[in-house]
Amino acid sequence: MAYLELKGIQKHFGPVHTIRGIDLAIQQGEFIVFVGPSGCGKSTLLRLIAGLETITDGSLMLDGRDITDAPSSKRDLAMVFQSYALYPHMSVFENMSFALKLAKADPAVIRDKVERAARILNLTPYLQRTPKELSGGQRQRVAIGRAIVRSPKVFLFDEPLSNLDAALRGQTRVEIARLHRELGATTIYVTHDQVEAMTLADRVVVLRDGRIEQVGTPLELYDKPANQFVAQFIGTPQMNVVPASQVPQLEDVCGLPVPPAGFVGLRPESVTIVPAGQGPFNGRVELLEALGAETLIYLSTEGGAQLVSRQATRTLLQVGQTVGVAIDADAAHLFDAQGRVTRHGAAAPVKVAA
Amino acid sequence: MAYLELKGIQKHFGPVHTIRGIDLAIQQGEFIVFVGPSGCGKSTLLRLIAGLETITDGSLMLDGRDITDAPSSKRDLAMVFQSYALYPHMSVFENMSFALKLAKADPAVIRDKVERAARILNLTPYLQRTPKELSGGQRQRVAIGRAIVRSPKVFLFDEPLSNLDAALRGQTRVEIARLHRELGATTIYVTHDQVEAMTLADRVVVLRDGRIEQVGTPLELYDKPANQFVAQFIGTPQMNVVPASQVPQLEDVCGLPVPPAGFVGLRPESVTIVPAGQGPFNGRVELLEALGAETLIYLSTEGGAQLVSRQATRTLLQVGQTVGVAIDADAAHLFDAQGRVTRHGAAAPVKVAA
Amino acid sequence: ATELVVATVNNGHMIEMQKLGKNFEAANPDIKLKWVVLEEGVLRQRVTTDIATKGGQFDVMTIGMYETPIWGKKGWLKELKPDAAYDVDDVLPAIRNGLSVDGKLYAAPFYGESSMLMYRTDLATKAGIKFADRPTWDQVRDAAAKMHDPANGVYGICLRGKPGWGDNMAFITTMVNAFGGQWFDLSWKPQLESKAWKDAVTLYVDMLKKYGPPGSSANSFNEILALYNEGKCGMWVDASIAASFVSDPKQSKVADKVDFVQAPSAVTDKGANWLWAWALAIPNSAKNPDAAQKFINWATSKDYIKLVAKEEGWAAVPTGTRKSTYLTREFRQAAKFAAAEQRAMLSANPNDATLPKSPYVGVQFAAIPEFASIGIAVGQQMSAALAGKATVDEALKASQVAADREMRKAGYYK
Amino acid sequence: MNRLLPRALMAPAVATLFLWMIVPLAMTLYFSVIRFNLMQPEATGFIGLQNFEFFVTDPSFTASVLNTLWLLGSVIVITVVLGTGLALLIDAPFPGRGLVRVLLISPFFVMPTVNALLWKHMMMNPIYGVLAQVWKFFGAEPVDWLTQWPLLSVIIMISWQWLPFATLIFMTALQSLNREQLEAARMDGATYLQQLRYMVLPHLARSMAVVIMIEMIFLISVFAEIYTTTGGGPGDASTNVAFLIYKQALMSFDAGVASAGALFAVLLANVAAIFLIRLIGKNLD
Amino acid sequence: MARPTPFPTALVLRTIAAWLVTLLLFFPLGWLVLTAFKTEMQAIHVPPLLVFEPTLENFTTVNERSDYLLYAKNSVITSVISTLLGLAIAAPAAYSMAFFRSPRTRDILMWMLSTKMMPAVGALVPIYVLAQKASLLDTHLSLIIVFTMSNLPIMVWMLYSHFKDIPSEILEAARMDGATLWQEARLVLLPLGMGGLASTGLLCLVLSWNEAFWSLNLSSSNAGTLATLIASYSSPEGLFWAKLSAASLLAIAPIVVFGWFSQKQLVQGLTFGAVK
Ligand SMILES: Nc1ncnc2c1ncn2[C@@H]1O[C@H](COP(=O)(O)OP(=O)(O)OP(=O)(O)O)[C@@H](O)[C@H]1O
Ligand SMILES: Nc1ncnc2c1ncn2[C@@H]1O[C@H](COP(=O)(O)OP(=O)(O)OP(=O)(O)O)[C@@H](O)[C@H]1O
Ligand SMILES: [Mg+2]
Ligand SMILES: [Mg+2]
Repeated sequence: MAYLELKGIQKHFGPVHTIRGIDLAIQQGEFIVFVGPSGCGKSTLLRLIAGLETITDGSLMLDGRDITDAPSSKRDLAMVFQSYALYPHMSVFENMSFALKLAKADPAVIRDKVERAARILNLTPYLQRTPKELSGGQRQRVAIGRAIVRSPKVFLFDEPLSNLDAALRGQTRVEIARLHRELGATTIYVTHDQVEAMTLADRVVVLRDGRIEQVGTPLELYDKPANQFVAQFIGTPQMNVVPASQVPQLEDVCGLPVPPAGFVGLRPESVTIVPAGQGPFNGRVELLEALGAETLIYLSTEGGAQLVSRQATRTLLQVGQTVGVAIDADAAHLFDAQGRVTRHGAAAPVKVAA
Repeated sequence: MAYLELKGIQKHFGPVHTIRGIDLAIQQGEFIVFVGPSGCGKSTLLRLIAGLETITDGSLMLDGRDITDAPSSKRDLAMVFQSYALYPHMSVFENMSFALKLAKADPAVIRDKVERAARILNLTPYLQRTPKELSGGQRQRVAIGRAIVRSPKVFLFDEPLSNLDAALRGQTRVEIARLHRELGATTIYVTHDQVEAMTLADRVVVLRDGRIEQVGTPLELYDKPANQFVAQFIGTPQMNVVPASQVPQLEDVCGLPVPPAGFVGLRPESVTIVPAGQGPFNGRVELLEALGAETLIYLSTEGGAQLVSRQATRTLLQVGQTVGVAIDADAAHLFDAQGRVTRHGAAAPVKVAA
Repeated sequence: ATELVVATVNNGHMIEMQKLGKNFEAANPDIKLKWVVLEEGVLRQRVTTDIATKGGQFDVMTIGMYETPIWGKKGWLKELKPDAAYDVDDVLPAIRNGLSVDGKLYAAPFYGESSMLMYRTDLATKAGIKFADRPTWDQVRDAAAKMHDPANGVYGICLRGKPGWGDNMAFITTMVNAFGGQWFDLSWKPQLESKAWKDAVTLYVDMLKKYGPPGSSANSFNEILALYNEGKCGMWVDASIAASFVSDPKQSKVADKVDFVQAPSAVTDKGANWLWAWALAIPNSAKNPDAAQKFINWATSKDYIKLVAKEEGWAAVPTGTRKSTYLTREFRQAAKFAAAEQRAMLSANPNDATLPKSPYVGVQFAAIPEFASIGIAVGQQMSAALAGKATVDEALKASQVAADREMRKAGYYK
Repeated sequence: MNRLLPRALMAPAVATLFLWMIVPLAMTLYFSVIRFNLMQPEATGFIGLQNFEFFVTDPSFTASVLNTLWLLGSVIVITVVLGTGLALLIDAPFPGRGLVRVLLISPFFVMPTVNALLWKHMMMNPIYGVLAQVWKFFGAEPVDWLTQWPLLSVIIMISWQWLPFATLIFMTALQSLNREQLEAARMDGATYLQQLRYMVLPHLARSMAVVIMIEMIFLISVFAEIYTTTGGGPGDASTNVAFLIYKQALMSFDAGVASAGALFAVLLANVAAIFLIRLIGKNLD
Repeated sequence: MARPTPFPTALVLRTIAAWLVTLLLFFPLGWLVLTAFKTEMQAIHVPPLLVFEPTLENFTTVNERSDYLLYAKNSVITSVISTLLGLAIAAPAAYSMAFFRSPRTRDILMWMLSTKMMPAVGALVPIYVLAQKASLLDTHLSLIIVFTMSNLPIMVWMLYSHFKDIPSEILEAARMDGATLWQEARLVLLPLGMGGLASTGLLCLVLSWNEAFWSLNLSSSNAGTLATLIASYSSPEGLFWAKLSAASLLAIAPIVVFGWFSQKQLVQGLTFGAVK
């Protein structure tokens, strides 16, 4: 039986219907990541699980117990709020030790745990400051610290790393993974960061408009999106999805079974630049983005399609230049007019080295 | 002459010395990105420029005028606060139109501009809501909207996209770039996102502990970091920087002039996996991260060095497996014991296609 | 011990009684006194609410001549049965009458007062005025005109103007009485538009407007006392108790320059000066009526008066209750107002206070329950006239309407 | 979240207040339709709406309603406007702020009777009052406040007493104004006045609503000050509904008419409250 | 070297303005204090005396005439208990309304306030009769009940308004940290809502302290508060200002002193930096 079970959860804010029926079963110790566009209901869902909002309809089971109406303080969850929600009148140390103090932990243990968390989060020099004397990222780290000093049944993280620099983010992500391994606590994690979603999740839940679009392991979602929305949402830069009519070459040349009025989905790495005229069709370079290790090339094709190509090298191309566009037809996903997938492209090649 | 000039700016918060002497000259219309670790003083610097904090020492010139003590309202800057600072009693529309209303703009013009900004930011359905009825990302978008409806002399963005999903973030980033092109307003932009920094900036300013570490174009910083800090800060995943002693092969085999007690810096893409024994040295796979399009392989070498390798393919490797590690010695950066660069590696290869 | 709760007014005499209470306690060790001392208006509300709802909070109540006959008739008060030593016949007859119903005494007078005219001898001499023992209002008006000297901060005459049946109406009623008026005729019809009222009120308003101090419509006893003690008033017609204050050098700047005559008359001197007594009574709901009777016997006795005299001197004794007080030589010597006061007290008769026959008891009030609200309503009209917000005719007309309304509601006539 | 919790927390307040309201209300309703004079309790019996009729046909009735509204309106306006100003003035630190705060709120500590006596005698007396002396000092004719401006005088006294209340509440409320919002407004080019208009005042809106409603409730039943100073006069120039009821209840002891008057006052208060809540109610949540 | 700060013109102006207004508003009260130390004759002197030889005579008189301490004790007992009791009942209600949104909140608030719409005089007879039937006349309990009930709506309103300014997420965070309702109230709500609680408490204390109507009518010799003491000094016969001032000063002194000490608490807990 599932550890945490959401059954037909609905939430109305007055006239606004935010969560429109969520069914989800989470196993004990699982690491679940919620992703979805801004405003799709991720935070609301976390808050419902936490018991901070009343559930309009549906029920919530934790460990076999119906907790739909249980008070938050009795649920034994730890949460990192998207807005931090620090205690403004307490120092960082007090913020982080508050839960332990309430649980009547031994002061020495508290001290120990808090100092450990502070070290992990690079907060040691700030333990005596109050929240208003901290930078945005420091505040966010305090919010994380407040959760991770505890050993709750379930962790709820709401975009916990959004305000951290890349290095710290990587480091903290690793710590969260380690914490999860060590405590084995069921974790629900909201993020907009693809890397976090891909690396942390046992399963990723893709939400849209208060409904679940797809649930699966990260690579399942990447390789086998259930529909155009998921396909475009997972992976960055986005998968190119263009009306099949704009790239008739795909059907004509490669013989792909494109559905009528359907769409073709191509990951940026499946689109490569060749000298003009050498690919199945030509395109014009609209924009170049050099990211250091790789380069994104924005193209508009003769058929009117907008495509992004990604290459692991620098380029000498100029905006406005005409280039040939080659496509890895094997990797193309096909969607019908309603956006449902009709064919999954082949996954990225596997390097067999070593 | 520079448009916005910071001369020896210092800031103390009581005993805390946050900004420790910043000299920076920004040209009119430039797009400057501030990056740096959390807590290094980015927001404080923006707030000093905005006139929201008094400058402890140093002076600030805008367009030839000393504005060190000018009130914020007279500086004609627009700012997106890291914490949003929305007006809680106003609807989204009112929040966004406030500045224009104060400037006595024509109501029709206001309506027009706000609606345009709302469209860009996907906020149109929420114009009549108040901030507390919005999701985190929606709030952040309102904060952006509040700034971009104006045409100020200088834009100040403090991590404006941190709470947006990847798709929206990409889209908004493009809009900000377009806005910058169209208005030609000088822009200072704080971000932790490498892609934003690389794609938006004319010049990137790397801060650490209230001091400037390096200023340059994105690729300059990527290719020619002045020191180990910048090298590691720019690029994700981080550049591998290991004590030269842990990879003696570099000096021995490739003949690189490694300084005594120095460090070697290698970008993850310069580290490749080959069958065991075939590279200059072997390593053990510690962790595998499949990000969809690419895979990160965390290795520990025989010499004790921790390396990350990045490859654009999936892998069949297993954690614990021993593999050979090949290194692109040309691309290696070398640092002396103090972290100063002594040799820049070659930049990524250029694809000459088309 | 029995706890005896005594509700009383915070006038000087009662405060003295409170102080001397320990003598009573010493003599009656089984009785302990508890005091509730309140300002007059508040006390009246308190005791009325309590007695009407049979609250039983008080054993002894201090009430006035207005309430006693009303409450006595309703049987709310215990009849007082003082012992022989008390010498009921020593009590001034007018007072005793006012506190009795059908010959039964319902409250024992603690002190009584009348009203008189106080004037400044120095100003009078300067203006060449000599007051008769009972001057007429015309004379008073002329005197006021002569004494009036606002440039030097002296106003010819100070009179009550603050609305209230015990405030401006107490005074105005005596003035109306002197002009031959009355509140109600024998069929209980209000007489407020009669000539007597018009004449009296016209003179009152005229005189105060011309020769009175500013702010008269908010003045009552206290306010005027302050003015008078500061030497701001040439004349003042008010309660005789004032005499002891204005001639007390500790609080008055003009203590040695005051003299007293009877309240002015006009058409008649019947009812020209009022009669009031604060008296002690036992409500029917009292918890300790016997102890209460004991206390009243003590507090209103001759011995009590002597006790005060012994402690504070004869000038400070409660007056206006017993003939014997005025017969005491020491008192006559100590209080230079004694004679004037005694005459005033003797001349007032609550049962026959108006020139035409009246159906009610009381000099400056009519002892019927409805009077309070009528008095208040009329008092307000008078203050409006005084402040110039209405003419005298308008004010009297409105008063007549208000009084008529009340009487009709109470069912005196249809 | 436990759905019962919010109700359980509210229950004691609601239950006790309900009792506190319903019992006197029921009794008052009963008294209002019977003949009931404390001085004549034996004359009783059902008389329908006569008490109401008697109350509303009182010659002072119209004036008293108008005076009540005037008093209500002016004191509320004065205290809210000045209170806001004062709260803003002492919001930022300056030497002696602590003392200033204490002195400013002190008038609220004065009992209403004392307040009235203080103003009547020591301040507004046309002969020896301090104001008269000030007027004289400037060579002006002293104002006879209570006679010439009776209602205004009462308004001044009551405003003096309630101003600290408003100031105190606004003062505390101002402290919770988020500094960053003001900064954002400054960045948007708002001048000090515009910050006041668009940030500070809206932030104070809820407190203002609270102050206005509470003051309304208190002011509609003010009578001690009137009783002590003008006695409702001259004429009915300073009689308000509460004083009219007071006269019926405790000067004429007609509990029946007073009850009718009290019910009328409840009605009046409700009308005022509904009007005000229309005006400011949305600021409450 | 830090840059020299410019001359703080604004600060000087603010200081002067604030002090001017304050002295002006405080003047009547200050005058009362002065008068308390005058003799009755000095009190009504024309022109008013600013310089005089202070006397304690009035205080002596007040003390002789009435048992000041008894009244003060009654005042303290009734107002403190009723304020605490009121806070205890009002705070949960205000908390509930401020942090658990309900469409009926506004109606309940209005209804609560409406219980105060009945003029006190109108309710006098019913309450008096009830108190008498319950043998509560002249007891502390009756006054405490009346004070508590008549202040309750105001307390709820004020606390509601103050609590509303606290971001609910901070309380939610405490709940997530496992705080029970009581811990949440004590450790988070109390420090953050201190200003509101203090000003509400202070105001209600003052209102109870100054309440004259009910204390006059429901108490006599045992439970009378300082407000009833005052009523015995505004005498209709005899001069009274200096004594009245002295009595008033004695009556308000405890509460003013208390106000001075509690004014530091009037600072609302700042929530800056707590939430985005
Ligand atoms: N009011 C203050 N008092 C004391 N120290 C402060 C105050 N405000 C900020 N600081 C400190 O100054 C440093 C710089 O803060 P700042 O907000 O500029 O950082 P930042 O670069 O914006 O960081 P982040 O990326 O986390 O937002 C931080 O270490 C912070 O703790
Ligand atoms: N109190 C409220 N009243 C009305 N609508 C609300 C309220 N709170 C949230 N919403 C709406 O519910 C939707 C879901 O909000 P939620 O905060 O769960 O989004 P989210 O997925 O967390 O978004 P983000 O990534 O931007 O944080 C949003 O469209 C938001 O506008
Ligand atoms: Mg969210
Ligand atoms: Mg920052």
